Amino acid sequence: MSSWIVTSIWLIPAAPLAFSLLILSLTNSRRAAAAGLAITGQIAALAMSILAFLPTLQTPGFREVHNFTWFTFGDQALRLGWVLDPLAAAMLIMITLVGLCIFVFSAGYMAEDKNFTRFFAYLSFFSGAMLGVVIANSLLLLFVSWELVGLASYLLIGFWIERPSAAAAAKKAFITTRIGDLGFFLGMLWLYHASGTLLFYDNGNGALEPNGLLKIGSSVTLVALLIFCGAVGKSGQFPLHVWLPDAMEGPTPVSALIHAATMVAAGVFLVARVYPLFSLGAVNGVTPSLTVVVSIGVVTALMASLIALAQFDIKRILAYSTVSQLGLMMVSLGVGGVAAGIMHLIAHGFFKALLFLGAGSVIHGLHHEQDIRKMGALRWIMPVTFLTYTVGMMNLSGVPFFFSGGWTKEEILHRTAEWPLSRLPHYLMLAGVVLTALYMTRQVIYVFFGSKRDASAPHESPGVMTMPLIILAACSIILAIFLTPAWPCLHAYLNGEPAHLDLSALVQPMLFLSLVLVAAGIGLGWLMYRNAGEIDPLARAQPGLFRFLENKMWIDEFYEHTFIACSRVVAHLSDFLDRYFWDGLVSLFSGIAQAFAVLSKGFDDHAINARVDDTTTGARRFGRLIAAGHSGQIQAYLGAIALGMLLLLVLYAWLA
Amino acid sequence: MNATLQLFLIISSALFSIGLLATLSRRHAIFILIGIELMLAAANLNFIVFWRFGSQQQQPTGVMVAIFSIAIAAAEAAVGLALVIAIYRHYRTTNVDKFDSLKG
Amino acid sequence: MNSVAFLAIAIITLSGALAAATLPKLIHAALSLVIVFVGVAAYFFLLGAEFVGLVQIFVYIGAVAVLIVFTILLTRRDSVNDRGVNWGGVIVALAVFGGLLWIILNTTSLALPAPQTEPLTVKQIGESLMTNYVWPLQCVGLVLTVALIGALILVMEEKRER
Amino acid sequence: MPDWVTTMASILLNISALLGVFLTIFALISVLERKILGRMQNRYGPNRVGPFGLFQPVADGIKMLIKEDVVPARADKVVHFLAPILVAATAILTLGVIPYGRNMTPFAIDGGILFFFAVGSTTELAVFMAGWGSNNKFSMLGAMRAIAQMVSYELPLILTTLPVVMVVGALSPDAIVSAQGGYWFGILPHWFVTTPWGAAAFILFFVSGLVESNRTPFDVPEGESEIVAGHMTEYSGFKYATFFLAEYFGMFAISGLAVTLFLGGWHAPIAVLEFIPSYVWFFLKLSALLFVYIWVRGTLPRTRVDQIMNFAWKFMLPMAFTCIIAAAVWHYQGRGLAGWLWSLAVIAIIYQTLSRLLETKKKFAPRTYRFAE
Amino acid sequence: MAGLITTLIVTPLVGALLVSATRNYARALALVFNLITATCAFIIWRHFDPSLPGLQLVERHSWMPAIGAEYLLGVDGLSLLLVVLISIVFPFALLAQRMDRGFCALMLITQAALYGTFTAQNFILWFLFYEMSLIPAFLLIKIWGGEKRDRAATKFFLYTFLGSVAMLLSFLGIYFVNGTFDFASLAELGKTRNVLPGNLTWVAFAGIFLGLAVKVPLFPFHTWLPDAYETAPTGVSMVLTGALSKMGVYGFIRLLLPIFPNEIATLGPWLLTLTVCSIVIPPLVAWVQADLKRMVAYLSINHLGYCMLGLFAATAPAVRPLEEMQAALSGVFMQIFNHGITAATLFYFVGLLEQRRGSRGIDDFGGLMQRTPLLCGWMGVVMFSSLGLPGLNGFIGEFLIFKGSFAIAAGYTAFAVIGLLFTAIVFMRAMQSLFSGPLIETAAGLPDLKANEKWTIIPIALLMFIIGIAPQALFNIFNTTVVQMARLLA
Repeated sequence: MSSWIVTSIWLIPAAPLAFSLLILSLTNSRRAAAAGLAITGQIAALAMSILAFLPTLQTPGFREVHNFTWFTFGDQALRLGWVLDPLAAAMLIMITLVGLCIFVFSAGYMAEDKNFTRFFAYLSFFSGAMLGVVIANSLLLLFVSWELVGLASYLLIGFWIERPSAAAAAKKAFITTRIGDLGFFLGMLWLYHASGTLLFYDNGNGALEPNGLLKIGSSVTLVALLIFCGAVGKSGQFPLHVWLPDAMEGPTPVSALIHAATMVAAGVFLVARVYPLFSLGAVNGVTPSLTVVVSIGVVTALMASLIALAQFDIKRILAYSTVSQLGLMMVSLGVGGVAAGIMHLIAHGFFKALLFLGAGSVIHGLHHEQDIRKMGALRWIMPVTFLTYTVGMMNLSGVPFFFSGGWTKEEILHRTAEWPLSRLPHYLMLAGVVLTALYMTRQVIYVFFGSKRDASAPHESPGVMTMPLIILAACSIILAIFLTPAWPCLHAYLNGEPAHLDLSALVQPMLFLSLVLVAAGIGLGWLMYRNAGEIDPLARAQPGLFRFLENKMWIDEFYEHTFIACSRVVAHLSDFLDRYFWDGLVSLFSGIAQAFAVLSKGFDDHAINARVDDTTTGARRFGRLIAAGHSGQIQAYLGAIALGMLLLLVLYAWLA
Repeated sequence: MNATLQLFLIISSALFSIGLLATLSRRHAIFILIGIELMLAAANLNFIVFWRFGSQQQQPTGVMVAIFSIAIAAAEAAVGLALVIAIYRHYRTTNVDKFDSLKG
Repeated sequence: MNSVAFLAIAIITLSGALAAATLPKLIHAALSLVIVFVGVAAYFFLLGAEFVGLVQIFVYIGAVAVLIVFTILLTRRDSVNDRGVNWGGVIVALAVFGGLLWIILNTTSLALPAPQTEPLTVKQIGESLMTNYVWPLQCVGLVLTVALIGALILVMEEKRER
Repeated sequence: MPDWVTTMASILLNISALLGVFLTIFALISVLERKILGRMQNRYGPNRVGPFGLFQPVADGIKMLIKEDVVPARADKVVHFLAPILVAATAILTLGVIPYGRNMTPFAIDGGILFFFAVGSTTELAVFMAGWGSNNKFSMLGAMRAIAQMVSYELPLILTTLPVVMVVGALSPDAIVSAQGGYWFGILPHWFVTTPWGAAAFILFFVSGLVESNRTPFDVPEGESEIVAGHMTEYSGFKYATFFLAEYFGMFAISGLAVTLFLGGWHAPIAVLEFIPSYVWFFLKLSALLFVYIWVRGTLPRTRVDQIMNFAWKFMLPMAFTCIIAAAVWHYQGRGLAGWLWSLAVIAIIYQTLSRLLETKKKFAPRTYRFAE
Repeated sequence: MAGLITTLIVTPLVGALLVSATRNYARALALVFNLITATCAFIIWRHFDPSLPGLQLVERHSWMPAIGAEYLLGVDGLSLLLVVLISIVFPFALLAQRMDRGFCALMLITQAALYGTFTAQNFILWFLFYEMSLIPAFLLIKIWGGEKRDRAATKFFLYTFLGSVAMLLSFLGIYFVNGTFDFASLAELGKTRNVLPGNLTWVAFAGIFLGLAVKVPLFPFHTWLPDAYETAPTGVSMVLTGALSKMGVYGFIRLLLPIFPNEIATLGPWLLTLTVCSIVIPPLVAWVQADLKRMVAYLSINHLGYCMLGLFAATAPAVRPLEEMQAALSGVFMQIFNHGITAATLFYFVGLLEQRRGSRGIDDFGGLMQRTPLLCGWMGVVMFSSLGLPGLNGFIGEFLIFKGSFAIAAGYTAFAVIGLLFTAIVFMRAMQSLFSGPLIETAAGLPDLKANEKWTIIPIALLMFIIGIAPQALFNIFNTTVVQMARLLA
C-alpha cells in the first residue's frame, strides 16, 4: 500500500502546477474561476498530503523511496526520485495548509487588482514548486524545484510590475538567491562527482546512505558548506539576507506565503534534508560545517532582531523577525537539534503567516497605509485582527503555555544549552528572545494601542480575510499541544521514536528562565513604547544607534559600493578592453597590411611603370621611322613587289 | 624555227613586263588596271602554253585553270573599275599619286 | 606548229601591249588592249585550246574592254594633268624582264618542240568541268556574283548622294 | 603545192562565196524592205529605178560612195575610222559559222555557237568606238543606249540557245541541225520549234535578236526623232554605208542562227519534200524571218528605254530560265507526248504568274522627272 | 537510400536558383524549399540507426584523387543533430522578416553550405563548404545590414578568412606528410603518433586552432562577433548564432580533438583559462551594453564558452574517468543544440522589438509587460531558458557540461560558474528595463504579438519546454557517438 503512495506522490506538486498552467491560459476577466481553481488545487494537494502523512504515523522511522531515470547520456543514466519520510510529510502538511489559508485570504485582499488571474497562477505555481522541493529524493530534482521556487518568488515579488521599486526588489531577490544557488550548484556537482550519484536514498548506495557517505570522504565539509550557501541565499541568512526586506514590495499574501511560511523555510529544510552530510565525522556532535551554520545563525538572528527594532514599515518589521527566527532555526540545526529546528520551522510557519495576514488586513483596512507611525488605536476598530494578531505576537515572542512558538523556542534553547563547543550561542539566543519580545510589543502598541493617528476611516476586513486569521491562530494554539515536552509527538515523530506521555517533563528550570525573559521583554516594551509619539523612544534615547539600525546597518549600501560597484567597474573595463584592446589588435594588423599595400603601390608606380613607359615611347619612335617608308603611292608598292620577286629570282639563280 | 616552249615563254614574259611597265610608269588609275589585265593575259597564256607543251594533253587541267582564271580576272576587273569610279568621285581626279591618304 | 602564225600573232600582241602601256591617250591604250586580247585569243587557237580562246574573246573583249572604256568615259573630266611618266617604274619593269629572260634562256629543259595531239573538244571540257571541277565552278559562280554586286554597290552610291 | 596554200585557197573561196551571197541578199532586202513598208503604209515604195525599183540598192550604193566623207574636227581620227570597220567585220565573222545547207557551213568550228556569241559581243565595243570617236554628245548618248540595250539582251539571247545546246549536247551548229532531222508520221518535222519550250525559246530568241540588231520596236539608239542617228550621226558616205551594211548583216546572222537552232536549219518541213536541196529550205526560212522583221518594223511603235530594260530583266530572263526547265522536263519525261504536255504546262503556268506579277499598271511607282540643273 | 545527403545539400541550392528568379513570392518559395530540406533531414533521421557507432548513409565518390580530395559524405550522431538544428533554425530565420529574393537565395545557399559542412568527411570538401557558408553571410550583412555594416562585414569576413587560411595551410602540411585528408584515417593517425615530425605538429596545431578559435569565437578572437551580429539583419544574426557559430565547435570536435589529443592535453590549462575568460568576461561586457542585439551577441559567446569548457575538460591533462568525459561531451552536444535554438529565438524577439520600435536600445523600452504581455511573457521564457533555468532546455546542457568538467577540472569550473551568475544579472537587467516600470509614451503604441509571430514562437518555445523536461529523444541521437568518441579520446 505504501509503495502505491510513494509512486504517486509526485501528484502533490503536479496538482498546483497543472492548475497554475490552466489559470495562466485563462483571460484576465475569468477572476472567480481562477481563484476557485487555485484553491481547489491547494485543497487537493492538502488532501493528498494528509493521505501521505497517515502511513508515516504508523511506523516510526518511515522512509519510502521511488527512483526513476530522467534521461541517459553516453551509456549512463541520470536518475531522480521521490521520497516520503516524516520530515517531508510534516512539511507537506504545513505548506499545503498555510498555502490554503493564504489563498483564501488573497482572494479577498487582491479582489480589486486587475491581474487577479495571473496572481493566482503564480501562487499555485509557487506552491507546486515548493512541494516539489519537499518531496525530492535527488539533490538535482531538489535543485530544479529550488530554482523554480526562485522564479516564482521573482514573479510574485515583481507582481506589480509597473512599480519600478517592485521590479528592482524582484531583480535583487532573484540575483541574491542566484548567488546562493551558485554555491549550491557547485556543492551538488561536487557531491555528484564524489559520491557518483545525487540520489539521497537509493536502497543502499544513495548519497546520504552510509556507504555513499564513505565514498565522499574528506571533502564532505566543503560540499556541505557549499550546499549551505544555497540555504543562506534562499533563507536570507546573514550575508545574503538583503533581498528579503525589499521583497515586501510584493502583495502581502505573497510575503505571507513566501517570506514567512514556505520559501524561506526551504533553506532550513535543505540543511535538515542533507543533515548526514553536515554531521558526517562529528566528534560528539560537532563538525566544522555545523559550527559555521551555528555562527551564521547566531549573527543573523541578533542582527535581524536589532534592525527590526528600528523599522517603521509594518511588513518590514515582520520580515526582519522572520530573518532572526530563521537564524534561530539554523542555530538549532547547527547545535544538533534537527527535530527542534524543524518543529520551530513548522510552528513559525503558522504564526508568521498569521502575523503577515494580520498585517495584511490592517493595511487593507487602512487603505494601503504601511507606516506604523500613522496607525494606532485599532484594537476596537478591528477586534478580530487585533485578537489574532496578539496570538501571533505571543507565539512569536515565545510565551510557553498555549502557544506552539513558545514550546519550540524552549526546545531550541535546551539544545543550544547542551552544545559542547561553547555556551555563547545559548546566551546570545536568550538575548534574542528578549529582543524578539521587545520589537513585537513595540509593533503591537504602535498599531493597536496609543492615540488614534490620522489614518482615514479604518474598517474591519471582510469575513473572507478574517476567517483564515482565525484558523491560523487556532492551528498555532492546537499545535502547541503536540509540542509540549510532556507529550513530544512531533519531536518523536521527526526523530523516529515512539512518543510517550509523561507530565513530569513539563517542569524544567529552562522553562522558568524563558518565561522570565519573555515577561521582561514585554514589560520593557510596554514601558518604552506606551506613549510613544511621532519620534521613536529608542531614537530619542540612542539617536546614533537608532539611525544605524534604521538604515539596516548600511549593509545594502556596503554591498552597493563594494561588490556591485567593483563588478560594474570590471564590466566597463572589459567592455573598454573588448572595444579597443582586442579590436585594436585587429585594426593594428589591418593597419600593417594597409601600410604594405601603400608601399607596394608606390614601388609599383615609380619603379616599374616608369620603365614600361620608356620602352613604349621608344617603340613608338621606331614605328614612326618605319612608317615614313609608306608613301601611299600604290605604284611604289607594286614596284617593291616586283623588285622583291626579282631579288628572289636572283637568289634562286645564285643558289641553284 | 617552229614555236618552242621557250619562245612562248619569252613572249609571255615580255607581255608580263609590258603589263608591269604600264602599271608602274603611268599616272592614271585606269593604266594600272590595263597593266594588270596584261599581266593576267600573260599568265593565262603561260597556263595554256605549259598545258600544250606539258606531258598529258588529255588532262585538261591547264585549260581548266585558264578558264577559271579568266572568270576571276573578269570579276576582278569589274571590282577594280568600280573602285576607280568610286575613288574618282571622291577625289575628283584619277591621278594615282593623289590617292596617298593611306600613307604614314 | 605554224611558226609564221606564231610570229604574226607575237608581233600583233606585243605591239598592242606596248601601245597600251605607252600611248598618251587613254582611249587608244584601252583599244590597243583589245588588240592584245585578240592576239592572246589567237594564241589559244594556235595552241589548240579553242574553247579557252572563245571564252577569252567572249569575256575580255565582250565585257572587260567595254567596262574599261565605260570607266574612261565616266572619269574623263581632268584628263589634262596625268601626262608624266614615272621612270622608276620603267627601270623596274625592264629589270624584271631582264631577270625573266635570263632565267628562261638559261634553263635548258625548255627548248622542247610541241607534241602532236588533236585539239581539245568542248565535250571533254564540259565533262571535266562537271565532274572533277564542279566545286571550283560553283565557287567561281559565287565569286562572280559577289564581285558584281559589290561593284554595283560601290558605283550606285552616286545615285543616292544627289 | 604546200598545204598552207591549199588552206589559204579554201578560206578565200569560202569568204568570197559568203560575201557574194549576202551582199546580194542585202541589196535585195534593203529595197524589198522599203517596198513592203510602203505596201503596208498603203503606198508603192521605190519603183522608179529599174523594174519594180529593183535597182534602188545600186543607186543607193553609188550615192553612198559619191558622198563626201565628213569627219568632225576634234574627233578621235583613229577611233572614228576604225569603228565602222570593226562593226562590219564582226557582223561578217558571225555569218561564217551558220550551216546553210547539208555540210555547207563555211567554218565548222567545234564551238560554233560560242564563236557566234563571242564575236557578236564585240559589236558593243565597236558601237562605243563609233559613239566616242565622233566626239558628239548625241552620238555618245546613242552609243550608251545601244550598248545598254545590247548588253542586257545578250543574256536572254544566250540563255534561250542553252536549252537547244543542252538537248542536242553539242555546241556545233551542224550537230544541232542534224538533231532536228526526222519526222513524226512523215508530216511533223522534229524541229525544236515544235516542242513547247522550243517555241517559247524561239520567240524570246527572235525578240532578243530584234533588240541586238537595233531594229524597229527597239531602235532607240538611232531614234530619228530624239538623237538623230545615235552613234552614226557623225558618219557620212561610205562609213555610214558600212554601218548600214553591218546592221543588215547582224540581222541576217541572228535570223540565220534562229533558223539553225529552232527551225531545223536546212531540213524540209515535211519528209516528202526532202528531195529539194537543203540550202533552198534554209534561205526560204531565212527570208520568212526577214519578212517578219520588216513586218514588225512596220507595225510596232518605238518603246521607251526603261521599258526595254525592265522587259529584259524582269520578263525575258525568267522566261529564258523557264525554257531551260521546260526543256529539262521534256527531256526527262521521255521526249514524247507526255514530255510535251508537261513542259507546256510548266511554261504556261510560269508565263501566267509572271505576267500577272508584272501588271505594269500598279506595279511601277509614278515616274519622277529629273530636270537637268 | 543512396544519395540522400547529396539531395539534402542540393535542394537548397536549387531553391536558391529558383528563388532568385521569382519576382515576389521569394520568401514563400524559400520556405517551401526549407520544408523540403526539413523532410529530407527527417528521412535521414529515420534511416539513422542510433545503436551503430560511426558514419552512416555514407556516400563515397572519387572527386579529385590527384590531391586526395574525395566526395565523402556521412552522418553520425553529431552531424545528424546539427542537420536537425539547421533544419529548424533556417525556416525560423526566414520567418523573422519579410525579405526580398536576393536575401532568401543567399540564405538558402548558406543552408546548403552548412549541411555540407556538417556531413562532409573529407577535409577539402569540408573546407569548400566551410568557405561557401562564409561568403553569403558576408554578403547578407553587407547588403541588408544596419548602420556600420560595411566595416563589420569586412572585419567578419577577413577575420574568419584569415583563420581558415591558417587552417588550410596546416592541413596541407598534414596532407603532404601523411597523404590523406580523410577525417577517420587522420583520427587514427592522431591517436597512434604525432601527425607531423618534431615540433611541426605544434605549428599545424596552432594553424587549425586559430582557424577554429576565430570561428567559435574563443575569448581573444571574438571581437568580430558583436559588430557582425549587431549590424546583421535579424534573420541573418539568427542564422549566424544559430548555425554558423556551431561550425567552430563542430570543427574542434571533428578535427582538432581526434588529431591532436596530446597537444591539447599539454596545452590544457591554457585552453581552459581561455575558455573561462570567454565564459566570464562576455556576460560582464554584455551587462554594460546599451544595444540589445550586442548584449545577446556577447551572451552567445558565453554559451559557446560552455561548449568549449566541456570539450577542453574532456581532453584535459588530468585523469579522465570515462563517464565524466561522456557527461561532458553529451553536455556539449546538448548545449550546441539548445544554444542554437535559444539564441536564435532571442535574436528573433530582439528583431520583433526593433521592428516595432525602430531602435533596439535597452532604454528605448519600458513597462512593456502592460502593453504587450504575450510578447514579454514568451520573451521571458526564452530569456530564462538562455539563463539556464531548470525545466527549460538550457539547463540540461549546462548541468552535464559542469558535471563533466567539474569532475576533471574543478578549479576552472568553479570560476566558470560565475559566468552563470553574470548571465542571470544581464537578463535580469534586461527584463527590468524592458518589461517593468511605467509604460513610456514612445512604447505606448507597440502592438502585441501578431498571429504569424505567435505561430512561429509558440512551437519553438514548446520545443524548449519539451527538451527541458524529456530530452531523451535528443540524447538517443548521439549517445553512441559520445561513447565512441569518449573511448577514442581516453
